[in-house]
Amino acid sequence: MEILVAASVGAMVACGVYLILRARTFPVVIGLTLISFGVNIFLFATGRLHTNLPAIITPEQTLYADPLPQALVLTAIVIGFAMIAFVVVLALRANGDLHTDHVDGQPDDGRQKGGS
Amino acid sequence: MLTIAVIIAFALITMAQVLNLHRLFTGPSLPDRILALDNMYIDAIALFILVGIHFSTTAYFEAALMIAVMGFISTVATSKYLTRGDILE
Amino acid sequence: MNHLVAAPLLLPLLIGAWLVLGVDRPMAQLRALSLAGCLALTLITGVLLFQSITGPVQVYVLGNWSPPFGIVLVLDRLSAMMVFMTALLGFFSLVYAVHGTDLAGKNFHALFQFQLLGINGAFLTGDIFNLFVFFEIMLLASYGLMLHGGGGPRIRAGMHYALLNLVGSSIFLVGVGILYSLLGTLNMADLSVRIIQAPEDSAALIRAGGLVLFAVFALKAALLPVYFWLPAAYGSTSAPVAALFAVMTKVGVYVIFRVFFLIFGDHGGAGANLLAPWLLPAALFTLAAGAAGVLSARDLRRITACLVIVSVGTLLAVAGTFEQDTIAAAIVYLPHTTFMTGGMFLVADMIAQQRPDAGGKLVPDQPVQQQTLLGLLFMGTAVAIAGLPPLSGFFAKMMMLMHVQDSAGSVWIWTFILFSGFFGLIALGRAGSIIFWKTLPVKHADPIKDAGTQPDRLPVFGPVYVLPAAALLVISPLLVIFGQPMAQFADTVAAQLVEPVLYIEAVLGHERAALLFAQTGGL
Amino acid sequence: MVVVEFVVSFFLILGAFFALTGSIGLYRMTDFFSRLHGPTKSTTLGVGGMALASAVYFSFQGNGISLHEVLITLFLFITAPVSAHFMAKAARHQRMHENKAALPPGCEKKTGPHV
Amino acid sequence: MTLALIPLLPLLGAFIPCLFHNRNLNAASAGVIAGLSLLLLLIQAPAVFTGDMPIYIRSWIPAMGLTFAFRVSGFGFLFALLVLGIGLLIVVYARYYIAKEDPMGRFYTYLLFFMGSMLGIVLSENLLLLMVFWELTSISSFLLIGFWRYRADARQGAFMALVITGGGGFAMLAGFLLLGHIVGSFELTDILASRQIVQAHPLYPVTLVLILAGAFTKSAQFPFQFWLPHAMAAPTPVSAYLHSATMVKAGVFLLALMVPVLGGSTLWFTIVTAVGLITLVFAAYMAMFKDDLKGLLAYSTVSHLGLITLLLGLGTPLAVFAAVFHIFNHAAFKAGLFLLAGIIDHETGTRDIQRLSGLKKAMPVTAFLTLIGCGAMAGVPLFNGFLSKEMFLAETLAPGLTGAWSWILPAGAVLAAIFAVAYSIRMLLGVFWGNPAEDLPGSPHEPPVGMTLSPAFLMAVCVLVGIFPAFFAGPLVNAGAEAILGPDMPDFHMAVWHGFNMALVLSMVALAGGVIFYRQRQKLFDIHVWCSRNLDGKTLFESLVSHMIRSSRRVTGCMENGSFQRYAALLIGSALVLGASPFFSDNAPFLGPVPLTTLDPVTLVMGLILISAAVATAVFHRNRILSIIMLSTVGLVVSLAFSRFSAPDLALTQISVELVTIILMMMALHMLPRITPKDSSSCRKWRDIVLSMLAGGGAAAVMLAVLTRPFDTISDFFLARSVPGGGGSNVVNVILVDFRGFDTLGEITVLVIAGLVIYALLHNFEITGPRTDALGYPWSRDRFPIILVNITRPLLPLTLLFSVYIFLRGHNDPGGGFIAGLITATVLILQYIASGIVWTRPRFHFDNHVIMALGLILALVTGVGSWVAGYPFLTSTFTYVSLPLVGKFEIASAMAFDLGVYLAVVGSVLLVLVKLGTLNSTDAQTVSPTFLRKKAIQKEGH
Amino acid sequence: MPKKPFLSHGRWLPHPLMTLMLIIIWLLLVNTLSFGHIILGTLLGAAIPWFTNRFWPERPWIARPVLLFRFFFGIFLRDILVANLNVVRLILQPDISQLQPGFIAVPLDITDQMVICILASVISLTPGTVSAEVTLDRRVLIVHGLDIPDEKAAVQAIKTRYEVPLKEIFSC
Ligand code: NA
Ligand code: NA
Repeated sequence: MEILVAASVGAMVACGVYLILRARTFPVVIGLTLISFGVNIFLFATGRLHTNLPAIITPEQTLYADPLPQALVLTAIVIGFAMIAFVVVLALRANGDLHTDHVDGQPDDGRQKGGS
Repeated sequence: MLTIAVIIAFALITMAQVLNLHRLFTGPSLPDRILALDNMYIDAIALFILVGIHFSTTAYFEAALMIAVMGFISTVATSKYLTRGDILE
Repeated sequence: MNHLVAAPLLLPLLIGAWLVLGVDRPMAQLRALSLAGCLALTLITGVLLFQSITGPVQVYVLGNWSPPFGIVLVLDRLSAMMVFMTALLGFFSLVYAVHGTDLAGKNFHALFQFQLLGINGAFLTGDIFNLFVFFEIMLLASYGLMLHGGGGPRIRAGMHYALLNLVGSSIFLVGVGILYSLLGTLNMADLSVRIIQAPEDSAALIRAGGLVLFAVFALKAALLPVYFWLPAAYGSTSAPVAALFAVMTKVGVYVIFRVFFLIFGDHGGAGANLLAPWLLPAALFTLAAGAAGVLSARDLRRITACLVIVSVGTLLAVAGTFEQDTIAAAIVYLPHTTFMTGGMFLVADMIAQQRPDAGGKLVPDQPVQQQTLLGLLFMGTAVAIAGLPPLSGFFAKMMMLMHVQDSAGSVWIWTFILFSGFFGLIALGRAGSIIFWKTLPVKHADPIKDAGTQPDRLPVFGPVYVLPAAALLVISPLLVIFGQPMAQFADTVAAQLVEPVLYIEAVLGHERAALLFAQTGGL
Repeated sequence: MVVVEFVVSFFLILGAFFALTGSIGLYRMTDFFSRLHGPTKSTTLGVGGMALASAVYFSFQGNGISLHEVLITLFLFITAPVSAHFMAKAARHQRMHENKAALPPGCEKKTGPHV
Repeated sequence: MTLALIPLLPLLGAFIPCLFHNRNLNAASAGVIAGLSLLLLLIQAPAVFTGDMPIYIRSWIPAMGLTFAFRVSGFGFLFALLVLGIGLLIVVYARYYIAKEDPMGRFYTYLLFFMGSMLGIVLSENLLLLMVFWELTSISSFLLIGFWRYRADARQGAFMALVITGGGGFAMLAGFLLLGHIVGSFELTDILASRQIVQAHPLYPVTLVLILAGAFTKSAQFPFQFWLPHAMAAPTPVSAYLHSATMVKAGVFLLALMVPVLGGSTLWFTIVTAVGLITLVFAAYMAMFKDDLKGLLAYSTVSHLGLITLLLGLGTPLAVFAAVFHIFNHAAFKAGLFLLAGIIDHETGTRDIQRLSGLKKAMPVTAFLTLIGCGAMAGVPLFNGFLSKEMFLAETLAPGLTGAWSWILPAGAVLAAIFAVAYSIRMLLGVFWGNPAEDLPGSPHEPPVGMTLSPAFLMAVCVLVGIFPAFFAGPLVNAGAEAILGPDMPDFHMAVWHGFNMALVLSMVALAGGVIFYRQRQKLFDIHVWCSRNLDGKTLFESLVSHMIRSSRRVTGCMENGSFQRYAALLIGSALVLGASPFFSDNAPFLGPVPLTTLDPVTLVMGLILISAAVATAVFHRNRILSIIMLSTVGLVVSLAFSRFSAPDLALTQISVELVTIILMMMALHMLPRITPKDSSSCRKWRDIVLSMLAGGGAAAVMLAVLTRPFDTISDFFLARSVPGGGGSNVVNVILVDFRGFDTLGEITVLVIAGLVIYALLHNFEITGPRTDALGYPWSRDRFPIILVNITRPLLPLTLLFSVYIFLRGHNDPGGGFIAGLITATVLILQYIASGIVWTRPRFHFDNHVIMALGLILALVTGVGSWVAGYPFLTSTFTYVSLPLVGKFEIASAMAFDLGVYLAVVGSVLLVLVKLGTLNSTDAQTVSPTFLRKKAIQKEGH
Repeated sequence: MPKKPFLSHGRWLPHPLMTLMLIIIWLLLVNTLSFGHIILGTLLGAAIPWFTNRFWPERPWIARPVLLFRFFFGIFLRDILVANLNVVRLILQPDISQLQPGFIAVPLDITDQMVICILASVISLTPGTVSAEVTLDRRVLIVHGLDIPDEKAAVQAIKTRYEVPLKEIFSC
């Protein structure tokens, strides 16, 4: 199980990073979302993986999943949502003002020589 | 008996999800993919239900209900994106 | 419990929410509310600073859940100093902003208050995840303020700033996750105790978690190689915002201080002296890069932005020696550099406003309207920043050089600091000479051709307009005159920082802190 | 109890089978509109049936009657046709029907597909 | 205190002349201040001449060894006297010199500022304090040189002076700090007594070099000599004051001051002597070719400074004595000469020796005074310059250097002396003798008396000292030298005639040689032009500065190339490197001891779906809508994963957030390009793939390492206290609204801020989407399909009920204010989607700003409410209430807090989405909401 | 002369049917029949429709509830079950190329939009048909059939089996 979760986190992070490194705002936003999914799972799993132990106190249950990372992830999801909403709109605004959706606000890719 | 039934159901739904994924990846059209995703959402309800029965807990009922109530919104929004472009107009 | 400790957070939050509520009220009301809030914040943080100097480390247990379970706010001398600095700088920036900056877009005042909330939260919180939350508040508000007023360059720079910091936020969560997964707690004091008891085989992971966090803090503090967002962002945003932002990189610095002294300090454990091999080189290269930026900048705002980088490099290079006296020197430097770079942003803006064609660019233009006034402000601030006497920069620099003398790498620190000062001197001297001396003949308004257009085009600043920059500048001689109290204060700040037992004792009580005593062999 | 277990098991497997059939339809059919049928009908019914199975199951867990799973079925039945309708609309907007099936006579005089 | 007032009076009073608009008042106020200061200095004279050294010490910043301490040593007294005496003369002179158009008040302000700084240097007892004043002179001289700001040469000269002397100052600061560190004190008294300690210290060479660098730059010693001639762009009184009499002497002052502690070593001797010698000869040589009077004087000054430096380098008591004497003499004659040059310039409009000629008829007094000055400069007997110069020549003959190099000092000295004679003659004859020049800009005549007064006084000093040295200069110079030399003070009697000796011979040789050189000057000029084309220091400096700027621009531009892709790669790379670094030196096994749990097939398949959907998101990224669809698949599976691993709240949250995110993204995508163009080269792509693999691999590895390690957490506390302490059985929710409610408060603040920021970003922003869809078909005309309209309307109450349910049960079961808020917001948004903004907005006419602000305030007020009970912010409370028929139910303050969360979420999500929706919708945008409401109500009526 | 609605609506109870439904749903949601929840459910059932009244100005009313009941259980549920088995057969049959899918245009007699929607939904949920489009003039419902050998018969089946009863139930 742990390997699968780790691999999933890795896949999300890897694909997210790849998208972040694209030259246009939209893939970057998608990449950020993907990364935040991965990171949320990561953070969640720091409380370890528990099957059928939801942290809802009942008389029958004695063991519970770690509720703290869950609370943290909840906060992180919300904050991540706010941030993604912001960048999406920023990307929109940039596209309107700069007439390009290049992350550097440069319509041509003539400057690519610096990086590639 | 129930345990086996749940396992079988799990297996069937999982197979369904795999087929959904296949359609999601192969398309070929966007409506096909939207349809596949929509179906994945509905099958996810089945998974929540099965998890609930399997572990004998009602903790996942809300998640299942949530998809049933709201899952179609993303399908609607995507379809409207395709037909009108402007989702909220 | 002293509720005043929570006030630096609750007050801006309340004022901010109130401003959102009154979003359609007349601007005058919003301004009054915002200014009043800032003023009150300044007074409150002043009282807190006084309390921190005279009293013990204060802990505010939010929700009455005793640490390490609940979230705590911790007011020690460093955090008290930082919140006070923030309030003061914020107040003056706001006074400047109410002259029209706030009209350029929507929601300026609310965002400003939330910005203060975020910064203060980062300074006061004693919980590493809560720190994340406040980072996000601070960042999101800063995106808003940075983009306030819009325009191509601002959007372009803001895009980079925002995107990089979003990546940073994810990395932050990974770091927090690693620490939590191995140490099982989020309270920073508790982390510092638990790290001592951490098993041997987790040491590398814990260290990795700490270093990942460092990458994020380095991003906020603008260290090489992750500072590149800063010059464009600070150089293109509105002046009062840039002035306020002068304290934002210091949040990064503060957090590096806090986390890497408290949790990864030298009191043993798996993460001991974690930053030792990294901080100094990073800081020195930052310093060099910042100095190169200062020299290569083509306008005054950008020079100032690069000076912010220089100041971060300097601070961390000096602090990178991890000794009490050098930290003390860095802490003397901290307010100086924050206020002066902040002030310089305002001065640069006033100058740019009075230059019809060139703005802040370093090319000749007609003389500014208020030569003497702006010249004096510019020169004073420049002298302070370049580290020339008789203003604070000189003394702070002297003190830092003096105290790093016996530390490893002191030769490098000296060389880099002195040369960066030299570069600053060249750049600022050149800038001043071009702006104030190398002037073009005044274009006399042609009464027929430019009837009605020419005369009121360039603003003439009244006393209130000039007040923020002047007041910030006045802080510099005050820091000099009261150099000894300042130095003594800085020393006690550094003492608290380097020897975090008092902090831990205040948060966790004597028993838990005793673990630390045991580890370090008693104090 | 055995009866309950049997009923639950039966409905679960049957529901799951229907759901799978829906996906098979999605997988097998050759054009979009034909694919639409499986998910809209079979899957909806199948999952709705499983929800009912769950209701039965939890009603016999000793905590009293549990019928709230019925709501899942209810909402599914309300929303599934809307989704299907919309996807079909989108597909028709993309002229996906033009090669596959002849337009019904009633539509011929209309211009384009967005009748 | 009076002692401290000597420098402080001019410093603090500097602004006073600026206050007047009357030129006489400007000058008078400056004069009074300088005079007062001089008076205070003279009060110290008796003590100084009796060998005492008054000291004033006040503590300032003991933490760094900085005291506010002044001393009046004999040497300091001599210097202070020069500063104040010549300063007063300059004040008088400048009153006539500075033109009406120039801001005289400012001139005097700068002058006093400089005067105070200079006095500070010579009177400081604390080395750090000295440093303060040292740098102040750099600043004040920058201002004075650039006084005529409209002149390019003034600006350049000022800048160059600032950079060179300021830069030198940084070096000296370093040197001082080292010195203080070695000695353990910054008090001069302590330092001067620590010669052995200092010179034995391994840091001595570094210290010495750094301090010398400071001194040499200030005194324009080779190779820093070039700034001084360009500083001559300053008004002449400034040149006279700063660049001959005082500031440039600060360097030699410091050298002299340091002789007792740093001097006497071979290193000192080698460096200082060599630099002095080179400067002496080179500058004297250069002076011969300067056509500009001030240029000539400037090089001459450099040369004389070299002479003094050379003497101090020799370091013998007599040499030091000669140095002190020459400081005094040079100040007198050179300041006078500058002032005379200023008069010439002022009256004729030019300082060009080539153009000037035969002025002695028109300006006899000036000519006479110049004669004296040139005599002194050339070292002609009976003028003061002769005396010190002869002592100098004598010292060069003293056995300082031995062996093959012994000839070089006297040879250099004589050569320089010859040059000096030559340029002195040239200055005198070239200007005053010969045929009167005719094409001068001005008509030459004697200047106002006030202007002549100052040079006349100085020339009188030259003559008087030249003839009666022991009487007029003896005590002063003795006191000065004794202050440096202490017990080594030579028993030397100043007199014009010391008998016929080698020095006298050399003096004579120099005089004769100078005359010959002057006669043959044309040949020399030719040679000079031929060989010195590229020797211009200014060009070198400027090219150096511009080279520095250019290369830093290159470096900066290279690193900071404005490419986000690079910055992001650097950030991620840095995090990777940092995160990976601990493992290289770690021997512990990477994975921990906790065994892996078994994997079931369903989870495996779902995991594989997740991974492949993630990969598909990246693979299909160029087709953006497709990428969104894949992303939402990932989101769905993530939510399933949360439920699989016992986190129902997270599953719920994930689904609802996912939904809103997708809507938001598609709304934005409508106004963005649909396809991402191919931007990256394949090389770049592979780099990115490698980096992302490393990042993903790193995350996965750490995850695995973490999951296999044992764990001990504070969470047991939450589980134990949730019901009794927090009043809720859903521990996650209790953490959110109670244990860590502050996080949640911050979280909703983030949402509110996002709302504000987005609203601000979209304010006054217009953008239109494409006219056709991706396949080129025109958009469907069915804006609001009836199926959707009619299903969503009855769905609204149902879903609101659902959200109420989710809200109310949150404390005990999965749910809570946040999710409920999202559901509410989403179903409201669904109304907008289905029926349009025009229809919907009037039906939900609350200002979303207000909703979210109210939410925030409610949460805040709930938190503050606990103050009333004397508890800290956010302390929760709950109670069970029993009502008849209804039964027992719980009322918790956390509910109010959660309601705040709910409102904040609803408000911010609606604010954002609706604002985004109105962007592209012209009818909704142009029409006011009130109008829309009316219109909608009308419609309803039909 | 409008017929009397099944449940009359007033100012305080704008949608009594909805109120009833909300109460039922609430009790289903909370899974209890406790008195407290009945009260709470009633409160919510009354408050929410009142609150959202402006969003749902149309007042659908059921003319013949009994017919509705019969339609729902007699036709609708039965068709769903049967149709699904049919669809399963169609989907799983080895040779799907025998299918004759196609569109049919169902001319509508119903004018009430809500009822059109219900019709469309019913069609979608029942035998091999999915309602794909309502024309802009709301006169024709375009339906896709999975296997339609005879278009006319299919149209007729839909009209008689669903449209007519619905028209009666809602009396429009
Ligand atoms: Na729109
Ligand atoms: Na259907």
